[in-house]
Amino acid sequence: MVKFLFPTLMLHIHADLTNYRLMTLITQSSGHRLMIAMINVHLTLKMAQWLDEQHLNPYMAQTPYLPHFVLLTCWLLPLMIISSQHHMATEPINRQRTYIMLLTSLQFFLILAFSATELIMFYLMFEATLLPTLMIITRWGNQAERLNAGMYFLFYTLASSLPLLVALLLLQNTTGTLSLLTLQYSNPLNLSTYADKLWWAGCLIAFLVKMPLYGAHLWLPKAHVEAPVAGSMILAAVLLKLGGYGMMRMILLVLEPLSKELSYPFIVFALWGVVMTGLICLRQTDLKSLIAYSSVSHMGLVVGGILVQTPWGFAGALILMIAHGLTSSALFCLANTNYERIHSRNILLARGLQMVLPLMTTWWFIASLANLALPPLPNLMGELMILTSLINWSPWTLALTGAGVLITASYSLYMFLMTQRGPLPTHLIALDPSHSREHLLMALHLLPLLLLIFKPHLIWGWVS
Amino acid sequence: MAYFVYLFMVGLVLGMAVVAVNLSPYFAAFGLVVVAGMGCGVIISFGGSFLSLVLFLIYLGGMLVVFAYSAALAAEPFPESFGTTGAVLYFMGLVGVVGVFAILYIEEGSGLGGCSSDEVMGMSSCVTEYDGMSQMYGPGGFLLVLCAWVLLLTLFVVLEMTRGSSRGPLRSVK
Amino acid sequence: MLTRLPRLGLSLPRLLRNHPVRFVSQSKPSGAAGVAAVTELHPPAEKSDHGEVSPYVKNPDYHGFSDDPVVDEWNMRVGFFFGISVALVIGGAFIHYLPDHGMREWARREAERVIVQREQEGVPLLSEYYYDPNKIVVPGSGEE
Amino acid sequence: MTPILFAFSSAFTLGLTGLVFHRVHLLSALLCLEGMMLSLYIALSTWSLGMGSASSSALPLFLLAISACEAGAGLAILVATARTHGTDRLQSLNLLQW
Amino acid sequence: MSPYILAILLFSLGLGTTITFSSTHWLLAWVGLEINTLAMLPLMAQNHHPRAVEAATKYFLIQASGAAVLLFAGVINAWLTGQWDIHQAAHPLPIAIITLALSLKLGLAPLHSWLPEVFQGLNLTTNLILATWQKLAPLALMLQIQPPHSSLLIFLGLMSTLGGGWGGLNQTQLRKILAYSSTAQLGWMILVVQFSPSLTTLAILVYVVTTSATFLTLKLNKATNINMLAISWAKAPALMALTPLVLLSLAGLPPMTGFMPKWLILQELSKQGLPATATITALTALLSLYYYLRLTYAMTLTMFPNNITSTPPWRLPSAQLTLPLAILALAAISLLPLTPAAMALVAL
Repeated sequence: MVKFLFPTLMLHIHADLTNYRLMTLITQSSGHRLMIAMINVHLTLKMAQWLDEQHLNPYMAQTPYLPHFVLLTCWLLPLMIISSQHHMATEPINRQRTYIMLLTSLQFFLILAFSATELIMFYLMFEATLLPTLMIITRWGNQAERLNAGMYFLFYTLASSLPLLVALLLLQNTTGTLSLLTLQYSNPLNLSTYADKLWWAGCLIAFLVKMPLYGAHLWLPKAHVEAPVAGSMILAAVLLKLGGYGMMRMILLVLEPLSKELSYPFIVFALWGVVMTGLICLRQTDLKSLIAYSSVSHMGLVVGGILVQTPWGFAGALILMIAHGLTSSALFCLANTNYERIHSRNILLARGLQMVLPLMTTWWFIASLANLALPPLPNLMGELMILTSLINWSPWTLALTGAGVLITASYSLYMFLMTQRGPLPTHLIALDPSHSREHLLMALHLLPLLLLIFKPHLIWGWVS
Repeated sequence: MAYFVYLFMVGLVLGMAVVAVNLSPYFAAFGLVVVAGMGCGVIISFGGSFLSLVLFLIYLGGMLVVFAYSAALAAEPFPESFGTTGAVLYFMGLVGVVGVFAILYIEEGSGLGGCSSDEVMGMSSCVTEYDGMSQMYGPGGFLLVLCAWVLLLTLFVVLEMTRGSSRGPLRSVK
Repeated sequence: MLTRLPRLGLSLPRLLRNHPVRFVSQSKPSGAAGVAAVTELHPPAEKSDHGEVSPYVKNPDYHGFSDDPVVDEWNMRVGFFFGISVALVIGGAFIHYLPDHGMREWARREAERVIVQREQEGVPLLSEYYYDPNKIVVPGSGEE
Repeated sequence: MTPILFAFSSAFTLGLTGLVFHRVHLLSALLCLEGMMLSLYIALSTWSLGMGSASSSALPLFLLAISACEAGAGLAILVATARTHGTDRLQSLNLLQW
Repeated sequence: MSPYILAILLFSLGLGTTITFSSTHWLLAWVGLEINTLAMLPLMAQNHHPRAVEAATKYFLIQASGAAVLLFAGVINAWLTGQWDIHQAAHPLPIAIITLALSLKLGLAPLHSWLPEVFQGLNLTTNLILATWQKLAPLALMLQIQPPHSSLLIFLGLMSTLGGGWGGLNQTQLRKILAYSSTAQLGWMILVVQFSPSLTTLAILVYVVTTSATFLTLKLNKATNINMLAISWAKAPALMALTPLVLLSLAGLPPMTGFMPKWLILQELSKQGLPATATITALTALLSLYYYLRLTYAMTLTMFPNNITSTPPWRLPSAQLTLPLAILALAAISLLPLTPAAMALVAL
């Protein structure tokens, strides 16, 4: 574990001490990060091979499905730095340093959150990620509405997660431990009263809001729209997954006896949200908002997959989370390339870009197809497994999920066609061509997604 | 004898009610004089001759001079007195509430208080009182020094609060 | 939510009306209002507002990393080297040639071996019990 | 409840009532405070006399000294308020509400 | 103010609190509180500004009547039980009166409405003393009494966290906001005082550290309302990068020190079988968080346009002492990992 924590901490020092002569600070730190990611790949595989107690200590550990999230985090953070390059280029060097330190501390907290085996430790780090994210949104966002978005983000998350803290403390009183390693050997809880049901909800709602579940999702489009590109990327790619990860942990270990009936309304809500947010996407004109709502829609499927609690549901949720992490992050980067050229998020103002940025259209094409889950891509694997387990749960879900898949395809194609195809509006003639940096960024997002087609069991978790 | 004690106690409460009805400060000061006098009587009836002497001398002799002075500071052309109906009603209300509580809560035949009225007049309590006064200079010396320090502190506090020649003399603006 | 219903009532006639496909004024622009229309032709000179000068003017091979051409070039190389060559190519090859990721092949071999063994012994492939019931020590029902 | 306990309790409570519901003069508020201290003095004296406790019979004197200090500080505040606000009316003490 | 008088006043301030700390007799505790109040008055009114004098007047009336009620309860207790000992006060009626009197002195809701007004009239240094040192003596008494039933303290605590949060929502005056924040924080301490006094001690320690850092930051900026915070970037840029962390530590957000007492208090409450109280308290902390967040927005997270004359102050060396601020700010941000040590420190 220290293998990535220590280099991450070193990056703080790195960012502070570097005087940049030949390489910009940003490239150096992203190179540093890629090295961390490589260490992580190495360690991930090692963990998966020798999953034994050697690598567990009382507070931090890696579990079969954990390394994927840490890997995703470590992979995306350098990409965030690369993508912010244009955004940060005009800032003085000290602010660039602050920014990189902020992202570094975010990575630090995220790694700790994903690798905590003590639930309170997990909670602490879950909350600790709020702070850097809040600062990324409200300090480095662009519009004045970012302040409001930061409030929404912080208050939705905190209002739902403070009951979680109390619920965890209650659990500690009952079982005497919050360590995930020993909790699985404790006696099953006798949950029968009304208060126990509230406790169950308290344990889960924090993650459901973080995911976000439809109904508690209003903070997400605001935060996505107002955040700078790095904030949107990390939100969509990793922070939402923190909710899914937490749900998997909680529901498997402690919530088992009650989950069978109590999760019905949440599954229904999640699937309803898939359809509703998809419909919202169909009539969005704001590019980032569209991608944000599409995240809500995909996360609804993930919630459904986790809450039915079958191995296939879990595996599907895991696959979909990883694949969606890469896809939505890529889409936000693409939206940002548009934004840097046109200075607007509006789709109506940025149409027909295939004429001016033909190579970028390829990336748009791949990303849109990944978003709509085209067959060989891991997105499809995840969706199929979730859909299958949901049909197994109740065949009627097919109506919602089927409609959801159809609508997802429609808005993904709508987004692609609106932005790329058609005649070029006449006000868009003096655009910069796409930079190598942006191509690198898109390649680093989408090539892993494509490579995963060939070795999908890397992200399959339990099912092999 | 016991009737006097009850009379003192009733006077104590009535005097305090006068203080509480928020008339002009002169009346409140007058009420306070009544309370102090009645308090002296109550303490004497419990056998505390020295304590009541202290109360009489220090309170009536020292404190109320200062209050009279300050009442002059707060002088007003149309002082609120018992002539106003509101004050009378307020006074009656307060006294009435206290009376109701007295009827409800004072137990029958409980005597005066801490000990029976026969013992009150006895010699023992007087002895303890003078013992206590002399203990003040012995074991209670720390408290005595502390009180002296507080008095000194108050001197500085008063000086600091009222300091400043530039802000004019003591005055009252109408 | 309910407060929005009246607004819907106001906008309903508009929604039902059969309006043209594009929301663009077809009339000739008249005065200042017409200039602001979306599809109006802006001269390219106006495009370079926001205080930005295209870096391609100075450096035609601009990669998007830095204004200085040398730094720009180096950064591009470093980025591509670490990102593509090291992480994706070497990392991908490393993962691909790792023996038995997740011990799946081993598990498969073990499972087949067990199946063959059970078939030879004639016992059903899957036992009803997860643990062997003979090995479970049940505390006696009687005295201590 | 014995009569003396009731007497000084009700005297104290009356003083507190006067202080709490006071809306006119700062000086009257100070007098109410003084009345409260006075009833506490009586309570302390009668307690120590009634208990026959020698060591606590000097306590009323300390109480009186400290309450005199308090009254002195209160009067100083009265003077300071009269200087800054021009009156001792409590209604004029409204600068801090915004 | 003459330095000698200042020394005497500060000494008496310390003396009063110390006497209250070390006394076992109600009268002596009362004497300590009175000395505290007396010594505080000239410090509050030191520049004889009408607002300062008014604040001193209000403070005096509130503190003197609170102390009188406290002593009255002590006398009643003596009459009823024959005891003057603080630890052995056993009768429920005097204990309830004492609790209310102390909460008046501390500024707990619903007896808190004097606190914002008094804060508003003072300068930030005096406010700092008022918000930290002056809370210690009443809180020490609060720690020593054993309340007969828990509902009064829980009511006071919940009302304080709620009222402290609610009152600050619509404020633009920093001093009033900090007064409401003080009420809210004290509510947390009062909630747990009957279950675990050592947690109350821990909470007041952390509160003193975080709120001192906040006051010193504001003092460095010479800011008394939110608008004046807008130019703080130009005065101390590095400090302003840390300030949101300090403020959110005051709010009790997890990775900072301020989370430590909240976490332990919630744990204690849930251990005592009060999960609903714990949840409500935790959620009322969000109200306070809102105004801390607003301060953060005004100070750090937005860059206000500055005119040319207001931009250079950060180049000038500050005449104020910044070392205490640096230490306190660091302590306010980063002491969470030392939770076990802090618990050992305050274990009673």
